[in-house]
Amino acid sequence: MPARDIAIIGYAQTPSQRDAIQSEVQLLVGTITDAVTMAGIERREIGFTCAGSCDYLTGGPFAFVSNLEAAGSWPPISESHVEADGAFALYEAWMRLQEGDIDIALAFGSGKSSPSNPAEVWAQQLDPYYLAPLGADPVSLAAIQARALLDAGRATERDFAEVVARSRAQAASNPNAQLSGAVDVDALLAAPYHTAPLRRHDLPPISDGAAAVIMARGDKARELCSRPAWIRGMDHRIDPHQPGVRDITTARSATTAAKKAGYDGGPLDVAEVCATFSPQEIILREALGLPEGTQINPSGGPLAGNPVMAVGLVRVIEAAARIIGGSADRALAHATAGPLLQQNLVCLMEGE
Amino acid sequence: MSTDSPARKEEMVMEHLVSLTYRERLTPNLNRFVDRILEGELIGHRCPSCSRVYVPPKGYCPLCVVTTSAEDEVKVSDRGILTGFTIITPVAYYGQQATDPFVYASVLLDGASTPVGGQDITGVAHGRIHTGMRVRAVWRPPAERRVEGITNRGWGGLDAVIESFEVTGEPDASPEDYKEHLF
Amino acid sequence: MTERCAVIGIGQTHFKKRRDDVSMPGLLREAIDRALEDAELSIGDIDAVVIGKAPDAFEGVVMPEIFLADAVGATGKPLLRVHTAGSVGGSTFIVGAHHVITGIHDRVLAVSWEKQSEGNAQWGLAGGRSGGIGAGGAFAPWIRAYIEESGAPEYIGWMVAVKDRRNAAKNTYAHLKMPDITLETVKESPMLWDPLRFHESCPSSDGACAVVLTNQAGARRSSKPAAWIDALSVRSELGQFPGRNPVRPQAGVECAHDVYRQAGITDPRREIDMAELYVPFSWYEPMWLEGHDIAGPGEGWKMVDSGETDIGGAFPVNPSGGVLSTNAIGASGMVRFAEAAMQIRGTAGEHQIDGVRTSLAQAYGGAAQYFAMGIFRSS
Amino acid sequence: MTELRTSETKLEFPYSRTTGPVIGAFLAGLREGKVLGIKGADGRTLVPPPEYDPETGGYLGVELVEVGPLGTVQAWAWVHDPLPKHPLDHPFAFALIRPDGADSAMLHAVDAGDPAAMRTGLRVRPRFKTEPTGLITDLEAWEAAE
Repeated sequence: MPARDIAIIGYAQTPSQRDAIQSEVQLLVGTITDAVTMAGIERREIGFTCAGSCDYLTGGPFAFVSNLEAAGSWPPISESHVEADGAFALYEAWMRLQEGDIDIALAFGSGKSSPSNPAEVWAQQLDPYYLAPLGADPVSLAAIQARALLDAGRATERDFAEVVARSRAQAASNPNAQLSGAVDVDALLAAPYHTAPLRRHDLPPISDGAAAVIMARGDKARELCSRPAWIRGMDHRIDPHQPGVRDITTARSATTAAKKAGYDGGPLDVAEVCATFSPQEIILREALGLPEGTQINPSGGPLAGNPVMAVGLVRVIEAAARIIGGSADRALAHATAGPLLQQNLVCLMEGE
Repeated sequence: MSTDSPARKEEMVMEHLVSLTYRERLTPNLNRFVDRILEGELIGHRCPSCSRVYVPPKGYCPLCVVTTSAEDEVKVSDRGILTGFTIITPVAYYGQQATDPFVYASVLLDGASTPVGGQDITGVAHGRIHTGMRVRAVWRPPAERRVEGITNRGWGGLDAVIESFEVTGEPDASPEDYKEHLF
Repeated sequence: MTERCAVIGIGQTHFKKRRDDVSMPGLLREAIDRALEDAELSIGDIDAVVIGKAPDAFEGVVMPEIFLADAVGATGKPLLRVHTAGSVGGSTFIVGAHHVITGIHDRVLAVSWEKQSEGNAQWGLAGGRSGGIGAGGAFAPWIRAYIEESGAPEYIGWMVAVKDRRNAAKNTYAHLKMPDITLETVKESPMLWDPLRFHESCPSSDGACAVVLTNQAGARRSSKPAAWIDALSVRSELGQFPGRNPVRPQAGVECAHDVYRQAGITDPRREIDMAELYVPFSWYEPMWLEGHDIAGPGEGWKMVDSGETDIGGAFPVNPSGGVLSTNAIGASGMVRFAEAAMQIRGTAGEHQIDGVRTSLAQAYGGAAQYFAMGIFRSS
Repeated sequence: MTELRTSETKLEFPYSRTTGPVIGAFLAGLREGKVLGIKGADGRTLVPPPEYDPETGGYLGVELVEVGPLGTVQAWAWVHDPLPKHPLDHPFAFALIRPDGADSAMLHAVDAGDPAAMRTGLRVRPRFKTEPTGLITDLEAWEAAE
């Protein structure tokens, strides 16, 4: 079995913003610096760095190369990049730490959704032969998924609205949230459809943002942090791509990832899940097997702020923050990629 | 099914136009740079930590990883040293407008620590261009300056304000003055 | 607790200007199926998949691994996508190996690909704009600087081009095969990016490369020889900053020193039997020989001149024909690792070098700022 | 505070995709007014036809089978404001449609006119373009068959 004594000891995120005035690199410069400061380390102590971003979101081939400028890349660093959410960069960095030759690793993720139309960008992530030419956008797909959930009798439109109301209410205490505050479920249900059966509030906001996490091994983690968030397990899995060949009312790969990450269905204080559309929280609660009493998305989750390519890593940060802060002993974080929860990552964390 | 008949091959090709538009505000540092070049002036940010001057201003120093702001703004000269170049024979591709061979040079402006790339060099035959030559900006007339091509992604656009850099005829700079700017 | 990692399966597609007979899934599977067959495994035996390619804009699909998941046999498994510009094939190999070395998974498939003919690589390299400098534009000034500093004669670049294209003629999978190419052919080809001529530059290819990686237990079950990984390293640096030496990037120097240290190598020129280096433009062969301290300053071109880097020489470089003969950008780095491993396993066919016990693989990308290197041994 | 300029860039390229024997045959079928599927490893008929089994990754060959022409809506969403890249320029439903004889559903548009006319279980028939272009949109849309 791989070594498991790896913990999160530092993190930072930008506020989730509709239209950030800074460039993506500028967002990262401050964020990485803040994470390094929180961890109480020098940049040169970082033995491995992994970045996550998406060229097509940033708006040009090789766009990710500029992000190196925020990572303190001189003198040269041991570094890699995933074309994925920062949560997958965290996975690669966590794996790299397990080789035992380095003690500290940095993972970060960044993206600005404001310059482009996400409905057009993400339509190009679909199968280029059978789906992309239809212009099938994430909202339409999520609405089909919502309908399937309604048809199966597993949720009602009121359930969707209740997820939104709770998300906004919980986000009120999150200074990084983009959408927050008390909203009335009946008022939400009175709103017109955006793409039926989804209403605008069932969709995430369009967000810009960045996030960074510092991990350390064993005694180094204990030395740097009085209460590290120990990563007990991390795993990610993927399902077939075409929505018509799988049961879209569930997320089979999320179930597998949770099990492989070592989550046994036991009590959790907090779960931060990447439910980008309100019905997906209902699906993920079941797929991940979250027990009653688990506080889900105390940060407000992606419905309160959705900085794509950082949003999954933000889930890890929000879960880890509650362990480091002492308000939680066991927390689960989830990230996703692809249409309709096709790919899922789970990170299980505990206090000492 | 056979895959090698000509008719089948033709059917097997699928044309797919992918077209995405990105609109964004210039960052404040770049917006300020654009304000100044429209007036014929070049500015950069001096890193408060290492004193290197970045042109155009990035809003941070990538070597020290510290942010820079309007307080760090400095004016640099529109004259400088040719630090590297190549002559490009344009390759035809979708959207390519260039047809004739063109110079692609980096110029280290006096007072700057980073060269501006992708510049045309004039006043000298292509065959006589060499690193170390002293050059100066040939500004377009104010009314003809266009800045739409300048983006946060940093892919040039300066050519719509500065037509080219022409050789001044001053003695060449010593390699010591530009050997750290070979990019 | 770490595991040793070995390559037990290698597969490549036939590389061509345009593979008009396959879809993107079909292209990847051609390489994957060959790698699995070589490893005597089926796709169901794989625990995790790592995919690498260069920018998504080359094919116009955002994160294409998401739609390729089923075709690469990743259903129900981990699938990770790497993108480190031109070095990505090497980085992908390395990320795949980490899955095994850490003991997280037993059998990992790493695959890298590019189907450049779907779009246009020059357009992609230009950031989708007009006035792009082309693949060689960024490197030409540095190559010029190398030539000036080292005093190398101009025919050195031509020699590398002739050697690699002739080597490629021995490689079943290579794209450009020119068994009859001469120095004259190269010399008379059009100047593209002064001082680089047409025949000193890489082609644009469609293709994929896959490897199956496993631990000691997995390698024992294989009936064929394994190539053991003795060292892996990645380094990145900024592409532009005052004081940078782009001719001999520090990231490349440190990456090389790191793999030599891990493998216990003190004299790479003597202790390494052959190398697959990422040479998309002829002059990068001597530049990397010096940039990775295989040769001393100004000595790299002399190794070329004396024939030392030929298939029959003391330090053969790119017997496969290299990137100069085959360049599906996303795959090219992994092909270097695969070819260096094949030389250890004795499975390189017509371009096999006799008695290779230690081999070096290298890939670079971006503005010569991303490096991925590995050392293989036969035991 | 200064008003910041807006920059605009376009990332545009006309890709030319080779489709291989299975996808190519499916697209060719659409030109002839046929919807084709393929038998999966477990005997299920999958539409649109993948080259490799979505569950096992196994190679499925190149023999396609005709399905439909009628199909059934499995799930749907009403698009009130179509985007320029959507297949129809007036409100429509994106839906998962299982053609008769198929065991999986395909994503496509249903030109139903009004959301009140849509329901899960609706029987639909394909409407093909008169001038095919070689894309999935040669099947222009599905429409109610009741």
